[in-house]
Formats: sequence, C-alpha cells, structure tokens
Amino acid sequence: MVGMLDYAILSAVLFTVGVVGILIRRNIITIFMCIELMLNSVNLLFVAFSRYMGHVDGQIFVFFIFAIAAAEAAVGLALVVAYFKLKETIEVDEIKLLKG
Amino acid sequence: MNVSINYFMLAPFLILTAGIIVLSLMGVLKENGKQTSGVVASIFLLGDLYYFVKLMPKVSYRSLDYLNGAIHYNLFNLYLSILVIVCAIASFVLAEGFLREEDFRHSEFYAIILSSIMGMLAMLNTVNLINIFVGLELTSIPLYSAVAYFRYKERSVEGGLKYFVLGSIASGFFIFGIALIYGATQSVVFREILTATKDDSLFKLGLLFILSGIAFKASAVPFHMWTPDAYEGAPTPVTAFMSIAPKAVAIVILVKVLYAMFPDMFGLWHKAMFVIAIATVLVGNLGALVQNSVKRMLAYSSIAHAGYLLMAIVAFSVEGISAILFYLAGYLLINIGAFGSLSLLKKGDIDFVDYDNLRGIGYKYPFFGLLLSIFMFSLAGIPATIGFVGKFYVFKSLIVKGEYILALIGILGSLVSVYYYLRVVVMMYMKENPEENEFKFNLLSLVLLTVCAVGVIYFGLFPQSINKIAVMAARVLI
Amino acid sequence: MQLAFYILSFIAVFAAVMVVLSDRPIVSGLFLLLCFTAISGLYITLSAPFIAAMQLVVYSGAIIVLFLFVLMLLNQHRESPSKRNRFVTFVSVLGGVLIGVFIYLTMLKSKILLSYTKMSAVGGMKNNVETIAGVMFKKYFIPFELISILLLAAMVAAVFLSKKRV
Amino acid sequence: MTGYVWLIPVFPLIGFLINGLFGKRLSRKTIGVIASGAILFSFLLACVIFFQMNSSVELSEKGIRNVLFPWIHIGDFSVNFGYLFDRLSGSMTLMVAGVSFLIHVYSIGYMAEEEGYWRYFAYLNLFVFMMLTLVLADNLLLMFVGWEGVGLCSYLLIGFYYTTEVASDAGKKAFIVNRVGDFGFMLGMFFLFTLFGSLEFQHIREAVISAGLKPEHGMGLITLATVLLFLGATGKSAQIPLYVWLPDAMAGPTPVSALIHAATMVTSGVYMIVKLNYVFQLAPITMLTIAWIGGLTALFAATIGTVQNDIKKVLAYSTVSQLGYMFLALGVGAFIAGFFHILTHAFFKALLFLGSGSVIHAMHHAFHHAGIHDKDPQDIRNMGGLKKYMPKTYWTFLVATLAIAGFPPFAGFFSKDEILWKTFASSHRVLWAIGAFAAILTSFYMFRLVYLTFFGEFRGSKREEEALHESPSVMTFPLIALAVLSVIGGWIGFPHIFKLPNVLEQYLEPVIENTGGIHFLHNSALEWGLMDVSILCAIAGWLFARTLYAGKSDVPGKLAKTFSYFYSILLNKYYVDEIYFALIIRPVKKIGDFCWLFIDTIIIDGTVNLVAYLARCFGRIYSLYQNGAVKVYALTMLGGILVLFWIFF
Repeated sequence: MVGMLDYAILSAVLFTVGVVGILIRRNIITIFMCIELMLNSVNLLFVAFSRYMGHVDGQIFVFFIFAIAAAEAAVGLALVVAYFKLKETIEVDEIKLLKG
Repeated sequence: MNVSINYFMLAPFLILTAGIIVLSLMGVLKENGKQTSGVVASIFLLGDLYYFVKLMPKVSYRSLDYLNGAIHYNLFNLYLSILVIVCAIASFVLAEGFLREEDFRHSEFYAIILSSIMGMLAMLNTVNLINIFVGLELTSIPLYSAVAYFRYKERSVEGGLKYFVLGSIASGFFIFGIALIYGATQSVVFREILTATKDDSLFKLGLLFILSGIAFKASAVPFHMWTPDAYEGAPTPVTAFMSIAPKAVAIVILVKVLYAMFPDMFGLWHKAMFVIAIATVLVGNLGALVQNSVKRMLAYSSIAHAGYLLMAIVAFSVEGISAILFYLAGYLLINIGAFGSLSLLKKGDIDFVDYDNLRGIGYKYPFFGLLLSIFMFSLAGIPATIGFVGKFYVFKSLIVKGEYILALIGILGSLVSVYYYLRVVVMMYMKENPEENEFKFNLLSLVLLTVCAVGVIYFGLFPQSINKIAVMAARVLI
Repeated sequence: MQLAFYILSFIAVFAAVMVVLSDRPIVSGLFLLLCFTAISGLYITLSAPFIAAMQLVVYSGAIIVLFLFVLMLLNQHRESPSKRNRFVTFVSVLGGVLIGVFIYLTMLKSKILLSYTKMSAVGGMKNNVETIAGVMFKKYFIPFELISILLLAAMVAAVFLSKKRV
Repeated sequence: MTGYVWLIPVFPLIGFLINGLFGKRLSRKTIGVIASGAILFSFLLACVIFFQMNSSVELSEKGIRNVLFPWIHIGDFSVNFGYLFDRLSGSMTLMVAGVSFLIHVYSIGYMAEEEGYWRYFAYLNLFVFMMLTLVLADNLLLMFVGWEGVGLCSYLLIGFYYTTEVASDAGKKAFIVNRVGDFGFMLGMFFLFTLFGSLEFQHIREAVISAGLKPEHGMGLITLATVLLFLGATGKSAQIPLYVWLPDAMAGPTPVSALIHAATMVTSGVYMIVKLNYVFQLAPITMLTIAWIGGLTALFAATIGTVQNDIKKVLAYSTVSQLGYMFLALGVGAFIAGFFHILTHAFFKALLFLGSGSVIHAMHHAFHHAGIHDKDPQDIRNMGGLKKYMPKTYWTFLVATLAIAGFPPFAGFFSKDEILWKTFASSHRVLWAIGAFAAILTSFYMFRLVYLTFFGEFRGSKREEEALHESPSVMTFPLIALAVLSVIGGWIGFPHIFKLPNVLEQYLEPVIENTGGIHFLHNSALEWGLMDVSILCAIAGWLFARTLYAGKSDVPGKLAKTFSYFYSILLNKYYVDEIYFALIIRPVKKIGDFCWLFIDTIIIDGTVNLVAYLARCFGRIYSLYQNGAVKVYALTMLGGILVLFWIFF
C-alpha cells in the first residue's frame, strides 16, 4: 500500500530537483520554472497530508499556493521583460551590476 | 460554523482595500491622478492609524479575536502595526519629493506599497501560519516590484529581479516548513502547535525551513545576500520603507514562531539563533566598513542592526522582547532620517549617495548637516540618542541572561560601526568641497526629518514613554 | 492505485529532472507541463479532484503558457554555452543533493509519517468541492480575500513594470 | 539654593544653545561674553551651593541630590535623571567650573582671529555641560552620558581645524580609541548592575556596605566589572594601552588641550574610580593592575617626553605621565592623594598649556610677520630667549614648571609627594622607585622645555624677532590666576608630618569607604626621608636639564663665537655631568626614542591600525564574495540551510 511516507519522499525529491535547478540553470525563466517545481512539491505534500489525516484544510492551502504562484509568475515575468528591455539578456550570470 | 462578517474587525483591511482600488483606478485615469495620489494614499493610511490608535486602549487587557485567530488584535500586534503604518506614511512623505525630483510619479507606486502594508498587517495580526504565509507573499510581491519601480533604470530593475528570485526561493522554503508542521500537528494555529508534543523529527525539519524562510526576510546571515543589492537598487524612499517595516515584521514573526510555537525546542533553536545572530552582526558591520556608497553602507548597517535584534531574540525574556520593540521604534526614527536625508541629495535622475558626494555638505547646508549627523551618531549608538538607549536595552537583556559572548560581539560590532557612520560626518564637516552640487531640499521632507531628529534626541533622553508601552506589549507575548 | 502512483511519480520525477537538464528553455517548459500533469494525476490518486482540476487550469493553462509566451517574446531559444566554472556547478549540485538527502533521512526517521499508512476515511472524492468551499469561505475567508488583493496588486505591478517610461 | 544643583550644568547648556543657534549673527565680543559668562554663573552657583552644603552637617554628609525625573524604567531596573552634589563631586565641580572659566576667558584672546569663532565657543560650552553632567551625575548611566558627551566634544574640538587632514584624523582617532574604552565602561556598568541591582552611586555604596563585602570574598564578577571600568578609564584618561590618542589630540586649538586634554576630561577616569573606590577596593587584582599600569604609564610617557621637540607634544606626554601618577595613587589605595593630584595637576597643567599657547601665539605672529608659512610655530627648536619678550608668560610658565617638577612649596610637590609616600607606605617599593625615577624625568623634560623656549638666544631671523610680543591681557590674566593657584593650590593638603591640617583629606575622608582593608605605614622619619628624596629628584632633573640645555643654542655659528669659551668651561666643569650624560641621560634618551619610535608608533599605533586593517581586509574579502551573482547568493542560502541541518541534527 502506498503510504504517506511515499508521497513525502516524492515531494522531497521534487523539491530537491527544483533547488538544484535553481542553482545550475542560467536562463532566468528556467529558474522560475524550478521555483514553480518547488512550490508544486509543497502542494503535493499538503494534499497528501490532508488526505491521510482526513483534514481538508490542506487542500485549501494548496489553492492559496496556486494563486500565489500565479501572482509570482506575473510579477516575475514582468520584471524579466523590463530587464530584457534594458539589457537584452536574461542570463542570471550577467546580472551583476550591483555588487560589493 | 456560521460566519457573520465582523466589519469592525476587518475595518483596517477594508480601508486599505479601498485605498488600493482607488489608487489603481487613479493610475488608469492618469491625467489628474498623478498629483494627488500621495495625499490620497496617506489619507487611507491615516484612517488605519486612527483605527489602531483607538483600538490600543481596548486591547490593553484582553485581545480581540476573530475567526479562530485569523485576525487577532493584541497590544503586541497593534504596537507593530502602528509602527508599520507610521513608517509607511513617513516614506510616502519622502517619496513625494523624491519622485517629483525624478519626475516619475505614478499612483501605482502608492497602490503597490499599500498592498504591501496590507500584507504586513495581515501577517502581524494573526495567530495562524497560513495567514502569515499569505501575508508574507502579499508583503513581498509588491515589494519586489516597488524595488524595480524605476523600470527604466538598470540598477532598480536588477535589484528587483534579484530580490524576486531569492525571495521566491525563500518563500518556497517557508511554505515547505509550514507543510511539514501542518503534517505533524494537523494544524496551523499557534496555540495548537504550541501544545503539541514535539518529539518527532518532522518538527525539527519544519522549524528549520520556517526559520530559514523568515531569516531571509529579516536579512539574517547567511540569507542576507539580497539585502545590499536590493536596497541599493531601490528608490531611496522604498529603501527606507524596506529597511524598517518588513524587517520589523520579519523579526517579530520570528519571535512569535520561536516563542509562541516552539519554546519547548529552545535548546535547539537557541544554538541556531546564536550562530546566526553573531554572523549577522559581523557580516553587517564588516561589509559596511568597505563601502563607497552611503546607501549601500546603510544597507549593510541594516543587516548589522538586524543582528542586534536577533541577539535580543536569543535572550528569550520579556526584557529581550521589550528591547526589540523599543529598538524597532528607535530604528524607525533613525532610519527614516538617514535614508530620508540621502533621498534629498538628488538632482533629476541622479542620486548623490556616495561618500564623496557628501564633501563639505555640512558647511553648505548646515541644517541638513546637523540632521544627518544626529542620525549617524544615533546609528552609531552614541548616548543621548535613541540609538544608544535601544542598544543599551538589548545588551542589558543579554547580560542579565548571561549571554556574555553575544553581548561582547554585539558591542565589538557596534564599535566597528562607529568608524563608518562617523566617516559620513567627517566627510560632511572635515573635507573641502570639490563638488559643486546645488540641491533643492523638499520642505515637507525636511520637516519630517526634523521631527525624526527631535524624536531621536527626545526619546534618547526620555525613553520612558515608548518603553512603557513596549514592556506592556512584550508581556502579552510571554 | 499503487501502480498509478508509481507510474505517475516516475513521470513527474523524470520530467522534473528533464526540466533541469534541458538547455532549451522551451523544452524545459514543456517538460514542466508534463510534470505538472503527472502531479495532477497524483492528486487524483489522493482523491482530490478539485485540486487536480485547478492544477491543470492554473498551472498548465495559465502559468506555463505565460512562461512559454514570454520565452517566445524575448526570443530565448537556447541558453548560451556555459561560461561558468564547473566547480560552482559541482558545489551547487552537491549542496542541493545533500539537502535532499537530509530531508529524506529525516522523513525516514519520522514516526508521524510512518504512522499514516492508510488514507483517512473522511474527505474522499465525494462532495470534495462542497467540503472545500464550506471550509474555505468560512474558516479561511480572510486569506482568501487577501489572495484577491494579492492578485490585484500583482496585476497592477505587472502592467506597470512592462510599460515604457512616460 | 540646594534645589538648584541642576542649574550648574544648565548654564553652559544655555550658552551652547545661544551660541550654537545664533552665533553666526552675533559679534565676536558677545559670543565670548556669553560663553564665559555662562561658565562664570555655573562657577558662582557651585560656590554658593558648596558653602551652603558645608554649613550643614546633614547635607555635607549625604550630599545634595536633585532628582529631575525618572529616566529609564524597565522591570526592576530603574534609573533617575538626577544630580548629586556631595563633597567629592562638589570639589570637582568647583575645579572644573573655575578652570573652564579661566580658559574661556583666555580663548577670547587666543581664538580672536580664527574662523568659526562661534562654533568654537558653542562646542566649548557644550563640553563644560557634558563634563559637569559627568561629574555631578548621581548614577553610572548618566555619568556615561556625560562620559560620551565629553568624548564627542573632544572629537569636535580636536577636529576644529577641520581643513587639515591631521586634525580630522586625530579627531577620529581620539573618538575611535575612546570607544574601545567606552564599551569597557558600558560592559562594566552592566556587570555592576547585575551585582548590585542598581546603577546609583548611593545604592551601590549602601549595597556594598550593608552586605559587608570584603576582598577576601573573592568575587570574580567584581574583578571583571572593575577591570572593564578601568578599561574605560584607560581610554578616557589616556593610559597604556589606550593613550595613543592624546598626543595626536594636540592638533586641536591649544586652550582645548588645556581644558580637555589636561585639566578636566582626561581626569574623569580617575574621578570615576575615586567615586567608586568602595567597589574597586573589593578587587585587589584590579587595584594591582591599576597601580602597575599607572606606574608604567608615568615612566613610559615621561621617557618619551624627554625627546619631543613639539612644545605641545612634550606637554601631552607629560599629561599622560601625570595621569599615570594618579592611577598609581588609586592603585595603591591612596584615593585622596589621587584626587588631590587631579586638582593640582589641573592648575599647573592648564597653566602650562595656556603658557605654551601664549608662546605659540607669539611665534605664529612672528612667522606671519616675517612672511614665513612653512615653519612650525610649535617647534621648540625655532624658539629660544623668549623670556625678555614675554615676561608674564615666562614667569607663570616657570611657576607651573616648578609645580609639576615638585619643588616645594608649589602645588605639585604636595600631591606628588603624597602619592609617592603612600605608594611606599603601602609597601609597593618597586612602584615607588619607578615613580621617583619618573619624577626625575619630569623635572628634566620640563626644564629642558623652559630652557629651550625661554633662555638663550632666539633661534629665528631678526625679522621674526621684531614681531615677538607679550600676549594681550585677556590671555595673561588667566595665566596669572592659574599661577597663583599653582602655588597655593597644594596647601590644602599638607603632609601629616608638617603638623598642619590636611584640609582636603579631612574633608574627603567620608567619601572613601575602606572596604579593602588597605592600610599605610606610619613612620615620620621615613616620610621625611622620602620627601627629601623627592625634592632631590626634582633638583636632579633640573640640574641635568640645565647642564644640557641652559647655555646651548642650535645656531652653530653664534654658539661657537659667543659661547665657545663658556661652553667648554661648562663642559669641563661639569665633567661629572658628562659621565651622567653618558651613563644616564643618553640611555634614557635612547629609551625615550625607542619608546616613542618603536613601542609608541609601531607597536601600539600599529596594533590599533592592524585591527582596523584586518577589519577592512575581512570587509574587502567579504565584498568580493558578494559578487553580484544570484547563483552565489542562492548557494549561500543553501549553505545556511546545511549549517542549520548540522546544528539541528
């Protein structure tokens, strides 16, 4: 039988993949995708908990996270577009004017 | 469960919602919206301020609760809500002059900051982790865009982008932690988490991720890396706002998480906070030491100040909390003053925020020089200013608790800090003036700065009035 | 059920890894879509049809499309070849994996996670949407309203940021 | 009038406000009158209160306490904003206000042609306000406010000639070095609070007495607290290792050096320890440290003083050395002797500085007259023979020199002799020897200064010489007043063996609480003997200086012609002195050079600079790490989480 632990571990794996992706990808939009991946792993955890505990609140939190992810994506992409207009690039390694 | 909508409890949120909608509409109907948007936004904020001040006496003995802690007003929360709103009003005043000089005034600016404030109020006045998370996002996402407000300036947008990427990662950690705690306790309400027996490793893991998520917002080392960049890139009034309100909220949430949910894991988080606090003080002060830009120096110094606050958290006592509350109030006055002074040094698109730009300013503009000196002395913690009293309380709470190492490092850190704060004064008064920049100081901002300076001195001499409330507020929590 | 879980989780993990490994952002986006769909399937195995549907609508329908749209707009077809030093990449992967391993080990030790072997009897497929709605609009209506403000603010900000300087 | 103690510091504050706010628009005369008048009022009020206090037994025992308002109050911790006028603080107040008044008057003349006249007087008044707050505070915290305040004013005034890099650097150095001490003070204060539950002097005293604490109880915390407080004192009172700022502080205007860096501020460390004598006595280790630091500083600074050529630098090292004497006295338990030396030192050292200011003033005018800009008016090698041009300055300077060198019956003799005797009597023989040797050096470098400055021929051009003149009477009046005080000031503390009443000791007796069980030897014959030794020390120093510098001049041609005969006779006649020179003076000068060049500039300055350098290095390394790349930032966060894992599991 598939238990809570299996879902939790799946979630942890997805979370880790997301974190690694953020660190090694250079295209900022791909990095955003990895962030979404992290949030999804959390969602999975919430739904699984909710289901195994018989406690519906977790699913509502997931709903909130959806909305937050959407808002984040909107603002993030707007920032990327604004930056692209100025510098014609969205490679994170080249975004280093501010430092020191 | 039958819900009746309690408009009284919701009032501050409704007022702000109205404000956000009005300002967004003014942004669309551009022509006549530009000039008055600052005033309109301030009126809504004053409405909230009035509400909270009126509510203060009512909650001095018992807290008001709505929907099982979704909204929870008590003295502690209100104290900080007022702080946040005062900070916002002050930065609006600064922004008026600043944006006019830049010639880039839009109602959206105010709408964005207002929604951020709403997020902070939601975070503060609740005893529910999900509300905190939603509030955190509502605080941060507008702030990311406020940092990038000058969308035609590379620094501004870059700051916003960096803040955004790192901030989203931190939110990811934070919500992961909440999910784990939710799984372990079946609840997200403080009280229920507090009473759970925490013998499972899930609690540790959850606390760890929650801790790192909030540490990011409080710019605690090593989650502080965004701070200098975002602060430097942001329009100066936004920096002033960011360096106070969200940081105060983050510190307070950290206090709540540690004291109101995990006091029984003291042994564990004590070690972690100990290390983090020390690292924060050191990195903040050392980083500030080598900067050429005053704005960036202040960004690092705000990290250092966060470090002192984190130290007070480690003390784990009423004294520590009241020290934090007092320190935050003082820090509000000082930092509005310091960043406000910087925001005045502006001509058109160009900000003059380097040390070199300050040469001889003290002689050219004696009053301005006096104000900035007061703020710098206060940041450095010279007695007879509020900065000293704040540090005094913090270090005292540490020593009473026997945290000698922390006190020592904190004191050493503020010793180092004298150098870079004083450098500002030295530049203003002790170097000839090779630069001929004429500044037109905005009168309103100057009045605000004067008020701050008077407050810095007055409350430095008579800290009692604030401290009394801070102590009462602190008692609520422990 | 068990089989569905394993197949879907395999797809999800595989797609997630491909998101990270592919050096063409568009391909990454498409794998992300695959991953999210698989996760949506996993929600079904957890008898959360509402969430599963929302996952498809919000993520696949809105967010991914937005990503792809912006990628097209900015004409970003391929990441430029890596100029970064391999050491940093190595450390990053190592650090990320280390954290994953720590989480994994901690979860294995957790008695709470081990104790949930069977899905709860309450809160199944039946009346899922009604149950959620009932709780959301009563217990959680304040965060719900906050979310609406958040979306408004995000919209205002996004529109504002993508305009030219006036 | 006893309810008006708070007015004493408020007068200078008013002066500061008037001059600070409206000074730009006031005439120079008005500014000077307001500033000096404010201090005069304080002084007169202090006199009135002082006499009132002494006329009532009750008041003089408990002191007059003015609590203005409750200041800070958290939990069980409360501090009032209050002033306490008792025997100790009253005496100190009289000295501070009196000397400050004289120096304000002097400044009117000295600063007459300077830019920023109003700023100068505003700062000076603010300084006096802070100093009086420090002296009169009834609790440690308020004292600390004054303590920091005087530091701030000192910093502002050292950097008064802000256009010169030296002055602004010296200001910064003073401030930063002082902060090290200040944090010692702050920590010490916290520890005292944790020990006694209060920061008020009276409470602490009662707590110590009622608990019947004795040093044998061996409380580590008291030792720690007192050592930290002493660290604070070494910063403010320029003792090893934190004295480095004081010589540099001479970059400020000379009256400032007289007021702040000789008479008042630098003695506040000594004053604080006298005030807390009942606590310090409980920590024998601290006492011993104080005594040794004081003794070594006295010797060390004196050796450096023998080789300096800048008139103010000599006086600066001399101040450090004299402060060392005071700490030596405190360390051996002779608190009253230490305080006595504060008073007498204030008179003669202020006089010396003002005299040197008068000389510098004259030299400055001379150079100006001759159109020379690159010569240093403070360099004694450029002076000589000023005696005939500036008689008043010369005579007063000589009085002060006699006083500091310890010739009876001048003020310095009594206080220094008492310190040395008490050191001996408390069986610290080695320290006594060090002190006596430093006394020889003191006499030596002071007379060297006198000879090089006032005797012989003027070592400048004729054109310069024409312009030399005595300073205006507004400057010489304070000199004369201080000269009188330097003569009679010591008579309040006659040694017991004179069979005359020791006014000061009787008066301050109740201030000192002998909690440490310190006792002194009583042996009249020995005391007479040692007094002779200290007079001999003074004479010896004088003779050495005379031998070396009396006839000599640095102008080789003239020297050869006019003095060749006399000089060679002199040399031959004092053949013995030549041996002395080879055996004692030269090594001492060598040691002085060594101390100055090596220990002072390389080790101590170097350590301070090294710490600053290291901090900056780490800062730079860190700022390289903060390289702008989001990747690195994210990786750092990840590292943070890994560290947390390591801590948590």
